Amino acid sequence: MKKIKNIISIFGLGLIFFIGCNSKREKDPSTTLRVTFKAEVSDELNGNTIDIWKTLNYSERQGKYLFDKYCTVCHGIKGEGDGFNSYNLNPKPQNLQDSLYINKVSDVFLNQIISSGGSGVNRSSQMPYYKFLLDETEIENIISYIRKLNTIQE
Amino acid sequence: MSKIKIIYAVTSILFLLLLAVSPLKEIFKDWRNFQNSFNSYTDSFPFKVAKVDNGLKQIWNKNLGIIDRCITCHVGLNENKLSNAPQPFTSHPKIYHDNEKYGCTVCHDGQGLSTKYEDAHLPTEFWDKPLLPRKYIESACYRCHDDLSDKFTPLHNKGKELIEKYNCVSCHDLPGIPKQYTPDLNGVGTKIKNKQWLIDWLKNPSLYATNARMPNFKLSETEVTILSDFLFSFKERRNSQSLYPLPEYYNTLKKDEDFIKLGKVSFSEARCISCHSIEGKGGKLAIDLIKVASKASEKWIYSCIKNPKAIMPGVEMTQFGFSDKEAAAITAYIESEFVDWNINEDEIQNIKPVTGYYEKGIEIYNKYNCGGCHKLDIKEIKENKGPELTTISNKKLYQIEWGKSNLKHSLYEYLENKLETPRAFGENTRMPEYKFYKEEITAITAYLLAQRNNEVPQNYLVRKNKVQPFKPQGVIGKTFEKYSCLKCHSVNDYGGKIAPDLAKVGSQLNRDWIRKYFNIPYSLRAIVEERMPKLFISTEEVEMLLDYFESVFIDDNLDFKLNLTEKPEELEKGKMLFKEKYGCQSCHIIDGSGGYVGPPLDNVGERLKPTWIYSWIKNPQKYKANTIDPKTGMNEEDLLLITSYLFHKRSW
Amino acid sequence: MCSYKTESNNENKIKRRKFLSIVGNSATGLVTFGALAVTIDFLSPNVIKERPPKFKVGPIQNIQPDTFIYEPEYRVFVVRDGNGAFYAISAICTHLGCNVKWIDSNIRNDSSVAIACPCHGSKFNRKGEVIEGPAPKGLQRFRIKLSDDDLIVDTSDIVSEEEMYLKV
Amino acid sequence: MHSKVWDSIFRSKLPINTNLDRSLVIFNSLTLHIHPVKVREKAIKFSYTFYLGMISFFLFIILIVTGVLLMLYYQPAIPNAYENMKDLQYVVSNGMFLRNLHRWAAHLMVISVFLHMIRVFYAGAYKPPREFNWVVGVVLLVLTLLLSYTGYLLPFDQLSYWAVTVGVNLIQYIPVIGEKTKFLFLGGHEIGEYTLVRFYVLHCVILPLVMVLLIAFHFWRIRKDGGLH
Repeated sequence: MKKIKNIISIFGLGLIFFIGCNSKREKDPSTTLRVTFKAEVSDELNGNTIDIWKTLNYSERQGKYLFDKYCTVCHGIKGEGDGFNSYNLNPKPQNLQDSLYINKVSDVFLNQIISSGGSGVNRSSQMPYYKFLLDETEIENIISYIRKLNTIQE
Repeated sequence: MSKIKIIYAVTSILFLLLLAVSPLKEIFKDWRNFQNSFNSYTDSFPFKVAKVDNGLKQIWNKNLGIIDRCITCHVGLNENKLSNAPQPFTSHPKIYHDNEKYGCTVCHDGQGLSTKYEDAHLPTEFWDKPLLPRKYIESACYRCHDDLSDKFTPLHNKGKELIEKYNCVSCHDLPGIPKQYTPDLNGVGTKIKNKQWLIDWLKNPSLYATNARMPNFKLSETEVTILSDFLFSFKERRNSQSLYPLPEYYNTLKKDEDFIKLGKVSFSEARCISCHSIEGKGGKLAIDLIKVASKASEKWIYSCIKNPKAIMPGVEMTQFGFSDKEAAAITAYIESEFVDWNINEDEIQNIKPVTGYYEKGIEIYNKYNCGGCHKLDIKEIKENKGPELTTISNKKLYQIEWGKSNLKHSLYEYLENKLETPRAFGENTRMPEYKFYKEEITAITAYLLAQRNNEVPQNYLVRKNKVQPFKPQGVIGKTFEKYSCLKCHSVNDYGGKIAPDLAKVGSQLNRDWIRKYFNIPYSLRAIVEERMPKLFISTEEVEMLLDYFESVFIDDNLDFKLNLTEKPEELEKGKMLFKEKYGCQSCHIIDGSGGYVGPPLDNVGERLKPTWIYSWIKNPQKYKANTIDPKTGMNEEDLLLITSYLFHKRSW
Repeated sequence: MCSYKTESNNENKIKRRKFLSIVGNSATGLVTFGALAVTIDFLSPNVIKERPPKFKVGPIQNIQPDTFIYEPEYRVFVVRDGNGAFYAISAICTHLGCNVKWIDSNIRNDSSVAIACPCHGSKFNRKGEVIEGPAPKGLQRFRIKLSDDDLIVDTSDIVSEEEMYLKV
Repeated sequence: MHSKVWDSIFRSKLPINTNLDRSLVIFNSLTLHIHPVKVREKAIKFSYTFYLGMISFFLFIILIVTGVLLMLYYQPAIPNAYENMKDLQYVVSNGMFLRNLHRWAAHLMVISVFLHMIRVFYAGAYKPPREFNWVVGVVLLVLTLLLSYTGYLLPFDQLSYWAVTVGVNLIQYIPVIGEKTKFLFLGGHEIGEYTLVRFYVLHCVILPLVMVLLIAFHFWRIRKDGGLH
């Protein structure tokens, strides 16, 4: 019995030694420094309030960039057909947030109207065509963003 | 003896168990789970997806030094049909690079060697580069590319603009960022009208002007007092250049209404608000003028209007050709309008300066590296820069001063927090507070994360030709500088981005039109706020510039003959094409109706040369890379008809 | 271990001791074999830093009929014959592994010598069959596939002559 | 059992019945002859030595076996060394098991050698005629520590880098030869490719070789100095 006691005591001592050596550096859970932003204002740079990194995927983000550049002058930043140039147009630009409209049309139709313009699908020729400026992927990206338009706005 | 046998039996079984642990662990590894569930997941699909054969997979690129095992779990990466599948099976969006060739960590960072979720994605104790968040992915492009357009890296480019705007390079070394103009403080005592303004400004510049670029240094009460005393004592201008004396009749006329009205007219004719804002309305190139009369002395304002470059060396403000009377009238107008009515001047002039303010002032001035932005010609001023940021993205986490903060995970978290609360990392940090918006912080961080040493081999680098600076010599150079043309205009991409590029202007515009335009500048696009100011430029200078445009800013490719028709019925055809077929009128005003996006084309034949009209319609992007005018791809016949139609739109 | 005690007469004790040694011995045996297995498992790498067996040749337009391209890294000829069919043959001589050379640019004829080995003079026709020389058999043929307009050669998949063609 | 092959390997004839046969087995075996033919039971009592020397030796054997296996996956070159560690961790089957076995055995060996020394000290076993074996033992302890230390650099991560930086800078303080020794260890002025190769050779070839020789000598001296009597 004495032997066993010896063994246990030595083993125990060794264990304590090891635990002492190996104690991990303490890690705080991420109680970060981050204080809430004082100016929780709307995105001044982009003119909208959504966090595009959370709500949009890659192709939709690419689409957003292109949409903001080429489409917003007439269709408006939110796609409601109220861009600054829309007041000069007759008929008015399409409201792309109109879910009745947007759910009705197919991707193929949208692709056609963007690439071949309004005249390509027997609508107002005021919508110019972009098939010589944007490539197929870019148009697809724009469409995927348009599809997302009515879901990302409150 | 039996005891030994027991020990023998027990220890050998213990050994067996010990040995069994490792193979068992092998079998139950995460990635095996993922691969199995991928195979069962794809069974539920209507279309066929290739199954994965179990086993570790990796992308190995010897030249880039990359071993990425991400594809062990992200098995559906190149399967286009899986774009809506949950992670880790989602396919990669279409991009310009083949991931089998370049690997994953080249762009995404993270521990490519790892096959465990936590180690591969999250910050761990021994891996400094956790997965880059999606929003910062742009910064990875700059490992190979050196200059990408907004189309590819909008956030990064925005960050660069912000870093330029806030003049970060005055304290931190950053390559390729020009230093912004900041006023030098020689003779600031003669510029500032009252000390209370200086004190308020030093306490918190953004309280005085919301778009002030100067950050809040969070100086203490005493520091502010000392510094204002110190600065107020500089009454001498540099090189003993003194301010222009106000004309004698100013004092008698300054309350006169007609005189003030003259000032107001000149003020609006010169389009001051193209650059200056008034209560936030107007241009963003220069300071807000709303309370300027309470800040600067009359004499200083008058001198500034007369010859800004003489009293503020390096300033980009145009030297208008005002007469003395006009300048004085504008001064009177400013004095009558842009006053801070709340300031009480009597209270403050009585405060006595703190003893020893000069030495203490120098100390504070040096401590916060005020000299980085504001020149002051005394020899005690020393440069006291902050850490250089040239290779900030290469920094290892242990090289960063974390102070008392408990954030030790990743570089981007550090940068975000540093930009937001600069003084949070340790007592001795000097960085002032900028009060950036969240998006601005993200943009700047994205830019900083791109600042790194080249780690990729030479043949992977994509380098763009650097923009050649445009610096004409002689009289032309002096004129360009006098009117600060390159603040708004650019020449072959060198210069400001506000106004059109001038590199081909000689082939683009008619001489007569430019001459008229110098005289009565107006905005071509009605909605653009920042329009060309009236420079009050002399006729000789105009003619000289026009000669220069016609001899230097020329594109030989635009020098060809066009067979334009003049037949009315053909012009009518061109009109129909313009209006009906190509829908140009939705953006351009012609015959009094049309859109505001492009410039009005009513008198376009007067303005533009026919070859330019022709070439522009053929390929707008060739002449202005980021124009939204869509390339129509119209045929030669239509092109000629429309060009003829537009060319005949002129009043003479 | 080295001391010797007079054996106890208690039979139960002997039985128990025997049982214990059987347990101990078998466990030790398992440990030994297990250790061996673990070691062998350890020694066989799960990932290898080698180039993948498949490689992309590029779009089919890159190769005109009756021409070939040589892929030096994999040592493979990708040939398109007069009928427009593609096939891929190895450029490693079956004799002693030298790189064979395409000597005749006119490769229309099936029976003529098209490929020769500079080391020992083996000669092959354009399908890789031996015509002359020390080489014991024809050059290896790899499977060639088409995916998304790209030709892909799989050097781990060696096929017979009938299977080697890819008709487009 | 009695074949020519058997007899050529094991010299003693079976069955073993007499004490002479038993002693012959001991004499004729390389490993067993370290022990005397006859020992008093008291001399091999557990509480007498705690088998600490034997445990250390056993750990050393484990270290050699696992070490050789690890060598098969290790290249002493700068970007590779760390990647190889990661390979062991993530993709080599049982790689982490063997690596941990090597590491823990190394830690345990340092401890057991140290405890062994303490035991010898308290038992007074360093006194004449065993004083020279004590010296050999101390050298073995130093070698054990050196092996541990040189092994520390091989993963080439931040921990090892700084541990070696500190350690080598300690050498610098040796008068006269300090600078030179540091230079020799590092194969340069700072830790680089050469340092890694040098530490690798020390860890895998030179130190183990010396260790094996000294251990053999140490064991032989135990017999000669009259251990286990």
